[in-house]
Amino acid sequence: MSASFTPLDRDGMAAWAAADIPEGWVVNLGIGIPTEVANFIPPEREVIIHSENGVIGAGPAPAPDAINPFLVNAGTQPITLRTGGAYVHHADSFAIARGGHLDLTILGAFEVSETGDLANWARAAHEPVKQIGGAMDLAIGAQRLWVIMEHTTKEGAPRLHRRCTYPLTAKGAVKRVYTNLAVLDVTPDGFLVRDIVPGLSFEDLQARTEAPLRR
Amino acid sequence: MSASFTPLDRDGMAAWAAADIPEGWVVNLGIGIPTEVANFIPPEREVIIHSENGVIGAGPAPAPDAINPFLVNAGTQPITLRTGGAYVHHADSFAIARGGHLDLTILGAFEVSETGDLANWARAAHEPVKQIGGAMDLAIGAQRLWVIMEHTTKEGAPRLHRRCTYPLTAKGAVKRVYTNLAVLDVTPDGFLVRDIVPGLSFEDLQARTEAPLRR
Amino acid sequence: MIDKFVHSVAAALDGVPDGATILLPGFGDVGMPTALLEGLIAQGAKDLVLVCNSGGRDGSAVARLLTLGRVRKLICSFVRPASDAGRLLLAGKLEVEVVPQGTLAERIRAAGAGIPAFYTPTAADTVLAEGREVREIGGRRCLLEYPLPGDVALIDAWQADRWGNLTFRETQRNFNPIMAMAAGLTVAQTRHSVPLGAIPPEHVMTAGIFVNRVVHIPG
Amino acid sequence: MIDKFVHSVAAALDGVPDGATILLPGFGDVGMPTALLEGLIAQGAKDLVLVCNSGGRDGSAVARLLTLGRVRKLICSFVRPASDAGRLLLAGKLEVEVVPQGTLAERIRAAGAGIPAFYTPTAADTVLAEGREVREIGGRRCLLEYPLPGDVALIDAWQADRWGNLTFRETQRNFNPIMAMAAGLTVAQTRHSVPLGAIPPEHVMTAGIFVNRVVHIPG
Repeated sequence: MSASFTPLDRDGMAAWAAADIPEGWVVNLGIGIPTEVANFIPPEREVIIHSENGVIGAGPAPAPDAINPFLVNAGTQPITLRTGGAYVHHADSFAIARGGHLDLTILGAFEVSETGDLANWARAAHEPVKQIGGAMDLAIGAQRLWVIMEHTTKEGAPRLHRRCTYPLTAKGAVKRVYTNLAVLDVTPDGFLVRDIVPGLSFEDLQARTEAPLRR
Repeated sequence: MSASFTPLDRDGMAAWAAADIPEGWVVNLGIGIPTEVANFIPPEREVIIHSENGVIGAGPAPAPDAINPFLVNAGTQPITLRTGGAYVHHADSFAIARGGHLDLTILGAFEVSETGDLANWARAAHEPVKQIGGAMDLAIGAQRLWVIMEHTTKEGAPRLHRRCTYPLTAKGAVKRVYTNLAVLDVTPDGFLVRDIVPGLSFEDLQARTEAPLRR
Repeated sequence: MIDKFVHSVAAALDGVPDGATILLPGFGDVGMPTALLEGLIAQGAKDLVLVCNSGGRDGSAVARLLTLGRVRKLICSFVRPASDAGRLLLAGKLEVEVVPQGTLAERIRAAGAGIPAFYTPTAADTVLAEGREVREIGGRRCLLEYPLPGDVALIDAWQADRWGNLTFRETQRNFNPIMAMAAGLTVAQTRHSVPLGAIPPEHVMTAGIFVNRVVHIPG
Repeated sequence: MIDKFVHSVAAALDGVPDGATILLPGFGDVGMPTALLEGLIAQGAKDLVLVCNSGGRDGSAVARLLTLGRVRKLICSFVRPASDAGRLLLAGKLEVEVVPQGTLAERIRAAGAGIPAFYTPTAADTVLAEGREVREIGGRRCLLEYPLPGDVALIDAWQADRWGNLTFRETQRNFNPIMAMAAGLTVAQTRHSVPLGAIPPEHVMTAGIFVNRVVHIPG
């Protein structure tokens, strides 16, 4: 029976998360799938997208003939600014993140633990070449941190763990995970399954997850 | 012979200090006589006056019919802004002071010690009602701190001491003192007399000073 | 649609509880949200902690809030002995914490910026350092200082739009931008209500994300 | 008359010594002072410490400065393994200190603001905390961080006047204002040279008091 479900694609995961973002929230979207969440928020629902290079109120990508080379997001992609948006410098921008002014941050991850630990910047503890960027600041500062990631690795290994095996980005920070198979809340009692793709049973989801799941 | 000199008045002290401020310096002027120093800097000599309530480039007082109620200095007196001036918020304004961006701060004082200690905010160590304001931040942050004050109290007691008797504003911060009788540098060897009002002898100045003087 | 405008000072201050810490900007009267402060007097919250540059001159709205006995503790950079604040303090009716003005500003900034503590050389060699943690950094004695967050910030703006983006005029700015970032509930009064987009994005001085409610108090 | 304009990039960079710490803003290419960076390559200073958000993409001016062997140490928030910076690091030819981006920005801000040290929760529970001073504040583990001042800051402005007042466009701003405040010698390139007073005083983004030299690099 486990063959009868379809994992979500990138758009599906982004749309799943986007549906849960209410109007008025201030949201930082990490590089990758999280950035695509913005595409699934209807423009009439006013959500304020923060980008850590100093943008408050990022809008969609510009038309190819309307690119402004002075206006990029944290992935250095050309963007637009929504009416009502503003610019700040880098210290003020991270004051927003660290100071708790983001209602929500969504990041990608390699692994998430049942206690909300996030591992998303390195696959070995002492890699000499470190790609940290702003993830650690964003992870510790937001009112709530959601993760979007594939439920398992390409090889099928689980990424939702009792304890992360990769070096941490932040401890106890993740509140919810959107995978291509399920939506899970991180609770004091571990992962709680909130939603699951049609056709996939709870038991089959558990089989793809190292940490114990609750429902 | 000691009767043949004339102590400087407030304007005289302010003018004495003003003559020593070169073009291009960024200067904070404390409340009282220091504020009046600005009146003796010729407008063509571009000196940038900082006021800790967020003014960079304060200009002279406005005409009575041209007062802008939104524009005051740190003494809450109406001022103007020089062409080229700018406004910042309070944290940025004190970043200027504490961060070493002022070439010069001039403050009033009760006492100055031969090691450059400044006492200008209280006459007793544990006065419950404290009038501190921004003096401590200004005193520790400036590239150089000058003081303008009467050489003695109204009762004739000296104010230039070996050690301050009043509680300190800052330690080892004062570089120069302009009094109504003399200009003195604070050096590693104590007070060095740089200038003295006409008709007053070094010995008579020493007689009005608790700390030993050099010349 | 995000719309932070409320229609009255009373609505702007709805829910301010007894015991709240209130961040109140202003340098003299400049940049002080007088209508909101009068509203707070009318609203009735008591046992307040008030963070404000000074204890205020007699007859001011700040002095009135103090003499009404509504403030338990005042945190400020100076108090005039010959003022209501000074007299209340000497009578043992008001707790006062006096903080150097730059440290006051930086502690408020730290609250908004998520900095749990910082060191500063300001006041390290003074009586204010007695009993405090002092650390020598780079050969200089420094005091450890903690953030000063508010439950409520009352803000005085020149322009505001429906997202709560604000501008300030000249020295009206003073403590307003840093206090707006440092409170759980940030309430602004504005001289002018402008359409969204009327403030150029480079010229927003306090972004709407820091502002919860706006009330329009025309000149 | 104060006039901070100099007539060439060479004059702007005159006297930058070997061993200098260089603050270099920019996020990708946006807000990076490319003409000054090319000028620094030509000027010849070596044994530099470079503070910059990232190690740069191959072919960039940053990567060129690195591959020329002119940088002893790079302080940044990330390095791509498949980049000149990454390869130099792995070959032992470049010392790299990787700092979380918000901490990097705050350390630069602290240098300009005269804050001798501060605590932050960022990275306190990560391998970056190994061997570092950790303090629990308000129930949260925090790292002690020190300022990151520069000997020289290279700044990319949109407009400048003869006092050195600057504006930036959109996300060109990024690290520019905080780096301009954090260096002993701050040198700006500007797209537009404007008369004193042309920038409204409320809209100055970096005040001229932080800027030592300006060179006009039209479009």
